[in-house]
Amino acid sequence: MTGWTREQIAQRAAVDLNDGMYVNLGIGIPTLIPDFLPNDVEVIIHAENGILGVGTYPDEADIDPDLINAGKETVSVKRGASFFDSATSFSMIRGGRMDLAVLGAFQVSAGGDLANWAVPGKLIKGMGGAMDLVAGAARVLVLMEHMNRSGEPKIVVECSLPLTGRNVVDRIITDLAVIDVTDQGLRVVEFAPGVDAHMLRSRTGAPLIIDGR
Amino acid sequence: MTGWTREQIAQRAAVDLNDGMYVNLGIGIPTLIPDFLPNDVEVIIHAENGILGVGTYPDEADIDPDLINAGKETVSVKRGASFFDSATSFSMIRGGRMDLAVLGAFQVSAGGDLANWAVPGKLIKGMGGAMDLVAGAARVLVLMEHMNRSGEPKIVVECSLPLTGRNVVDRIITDLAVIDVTDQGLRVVEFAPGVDAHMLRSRTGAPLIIDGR
Amino acid sequence: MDKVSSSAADAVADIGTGASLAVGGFGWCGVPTVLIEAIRDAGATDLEVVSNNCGADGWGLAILLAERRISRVVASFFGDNREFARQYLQGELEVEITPQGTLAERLRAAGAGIPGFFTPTGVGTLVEQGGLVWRFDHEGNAAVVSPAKPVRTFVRAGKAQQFLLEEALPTDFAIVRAALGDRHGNLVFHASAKNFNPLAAMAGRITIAEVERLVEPGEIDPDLVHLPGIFVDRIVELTPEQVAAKQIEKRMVKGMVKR
Amino acid sequence: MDKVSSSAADAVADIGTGASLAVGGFGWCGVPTVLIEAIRDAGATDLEVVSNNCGADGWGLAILLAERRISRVVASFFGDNREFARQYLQGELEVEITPQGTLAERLRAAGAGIPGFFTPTGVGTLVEQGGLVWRFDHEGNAAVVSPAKPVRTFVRAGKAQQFLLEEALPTDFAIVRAALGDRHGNLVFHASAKNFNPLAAMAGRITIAEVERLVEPGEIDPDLVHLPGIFVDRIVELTPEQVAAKQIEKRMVKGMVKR
Repeated sequence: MTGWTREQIAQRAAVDLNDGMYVNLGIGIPTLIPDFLPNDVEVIIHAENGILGVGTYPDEADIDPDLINAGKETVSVKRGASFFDSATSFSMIRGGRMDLAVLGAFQVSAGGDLANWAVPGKLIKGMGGAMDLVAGAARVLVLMEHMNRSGEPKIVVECSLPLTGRNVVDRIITDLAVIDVTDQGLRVVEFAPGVDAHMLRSRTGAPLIIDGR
Repeated sequence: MTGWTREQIAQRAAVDLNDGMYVNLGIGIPTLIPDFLPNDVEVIIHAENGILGVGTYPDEADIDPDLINAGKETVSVKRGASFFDSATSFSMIRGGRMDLAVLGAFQVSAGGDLANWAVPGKLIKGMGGAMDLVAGAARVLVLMEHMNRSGEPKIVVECSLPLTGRNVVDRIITDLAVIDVTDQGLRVVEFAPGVDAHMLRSRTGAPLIIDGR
Repeated sequence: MDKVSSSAADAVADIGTGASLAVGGFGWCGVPTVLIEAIRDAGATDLEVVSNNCGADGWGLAILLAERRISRVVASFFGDNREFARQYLQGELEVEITPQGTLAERLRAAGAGIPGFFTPTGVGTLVEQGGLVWRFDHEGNAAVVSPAKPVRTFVRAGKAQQFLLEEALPTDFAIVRAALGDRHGNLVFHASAKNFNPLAAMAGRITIAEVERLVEPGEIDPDLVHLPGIFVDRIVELTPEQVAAKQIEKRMVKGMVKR
Repeated sequence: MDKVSSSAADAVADIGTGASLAVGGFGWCGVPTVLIEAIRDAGATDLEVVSNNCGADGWGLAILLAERRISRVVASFFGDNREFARQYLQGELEVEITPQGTLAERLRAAGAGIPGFFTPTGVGTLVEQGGLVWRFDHEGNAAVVSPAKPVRTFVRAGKAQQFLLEEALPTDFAIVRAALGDRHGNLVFHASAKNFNPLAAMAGRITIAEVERLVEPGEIDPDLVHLPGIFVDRIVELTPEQVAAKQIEKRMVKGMVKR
């Protein structure tokens, strides 16, 4: 089999999380990351609706309608958690205290521009907290499929979709590779199993630096 | 005897306080006001260092080093009090929720300009919260002696001292009179005992409207 | 001092047609549903609503939307609400789409007497450049779009960086929900139901709070007050039935598969 | 996760000469005195300090002032501190005089990623126009004065009004004091000792808190946390003796005559 599954993408992303980090995990693949963290890595998960220290889904008996995550699902909290209002929550983000934001994307450009909130002609749902997260988090990690459903590359020279932020993405992990956004351009850090330079270049809409070239 | 004492100025000011008002009382004469409030008038006193519901000085046994007013004196709090940080405290002020600020002054101009924080040639102590209070409170009441120690009027056409705020004073209560700052100019609302129009005009450095003239 | 209203109907009676309204809540959590119902019953229309979401499926603000009582919304996310989408696309509803953190800060700024502030959020996007569709015409073309926002350079951590200017969002009224309140208007929130509630309360010229439990002044420790009573003008105590009616949008329990 | 430092000395060891420092406290209340003493003992000098006051009579920041370790101060009030006045007037100390509410908001803005905001405070005064003396020369003449601030008109309650632009005050370090803290850095303050502490903590790139009582994570109810641990990098637990050393600047009891 070629490439990584959704779970394997999350597993690879988990390697980038260090003990003591404050992280915000977007909806979709990012929410799978905690399942792949080693026991000795404790990260504090932020929910932008006002929680630090988000835990697992609750036991039936502990369900509280007042306690949901940013995806509007009931959750529990870990020891040492705190609750706060939305202005404080986004202060943490814009103020640079959030070590890492992990989100999905429609497109990422060679310069680290991110498009993940609107597709012209489709219904706009609103950007929620995505623009704040990418503008403020110390590091932005994008997890996504390498190509879209029409088979077009999602990594492009310039995004054609409305931007969420300009020059904000630090690293992209797809089903095919781990790619860093650097001042020199997109640098491939790691290939998924069965992927080689030729295949990756053919499925990517922007130049890639592989082995320094 | 001519005019009002410090206590009588405070007593006259107390008439302007209504039940349910949120008020900030500056250092000096304003702190005497609560002693003259009728029993059925409950006002909530704000201390800009982070208290709503300031009470009297505490009983000896209740003294708490962590509980002081903006004058740095130990205080008690009333039922229904709350504590908050300084940004929240000044949000209440600038946000227009503070019904009344009562403070002293060096000079007040005919246009309601206030000078009460700095005298050139004398040591500057800092403006503390005075500039925020006069810029933000819904109503600003100045309590002061009508003349300074050199016998010069403190109510003037234009302030010669550095301003605390421009066009911010609503009412002045001195030892000689109650004077409103209106769009038409300074209007005398009330004379202290033994004070007449001639005397008041001679001790005031700006035109006064008395009985409509 | 007693800010308690005799009923929700009384508390909202002066919210008239054309009023602007900041509303607390995130999704279905911490939403002042009883005050929203009272506003529906009172009949005001042409409302401008500032709220992160706009309810869904007959819950929260959706009941005002359903009756076409809202003419303009400022919100960050409304992907869960089909009737909202329909009204927006057919030009019946004007929508100012605002990033979530910017929305929170604009409400706080209104309450803090800060008319505008600079933020990095949205720089280089349509939020800065303008052109977000606020209103469609009946043919589905853009009729009103967002203006470009002023940009200013500040040096941050030694690096010149661009920020855009956002303006405060003061409203005529605010309606919020709290777990606990006293007669002075002091409020305490629970868990993630705090969300936009303190900020909406700050933004309202007149702020009305529905509380799940009402206590006498002095029963809340002054150190534990989340929102000082000065920001609250009226209090409505909920009945146990109203409190129990709280709903859950996405009920998840341990072991369920993440999506 | 354990942010507890082994000692105050350890916690401040990397605060070097030339560092900027946000310091909590108002008057003598809520001042991180033990961390201030540790900084004195560590020897850093040429410090820039952001603090509403600057201590007095050998208390708080006055002990750093006395040793001439502070070269610049941002403060709103220092009328009680004679040595401060002497250093300022003789050109030994630069002082940026800032309205108190503006100071609080500038610290919060730094922590909130807001590089600048507009405020009504100081419009039409020297704060707007510039010319406040920041530094005297040795003859007592103004050597450095404050610049004029940009002004912008906003419509507020239907009326055009002028506001001035204030910039955020981020610092290299912040030192604060809290009544209670846990190993994750969550803090709880008591009474008016809260004051500037949460704001200073937000402004610091590295924030150090001294706490009167240290507990394990989970012992503080998440609803009762005043400052979430994300804003705090290091915690120092005070000894009972250090807690008991708290002083009162103006001890007043019931019946005393007001001044």
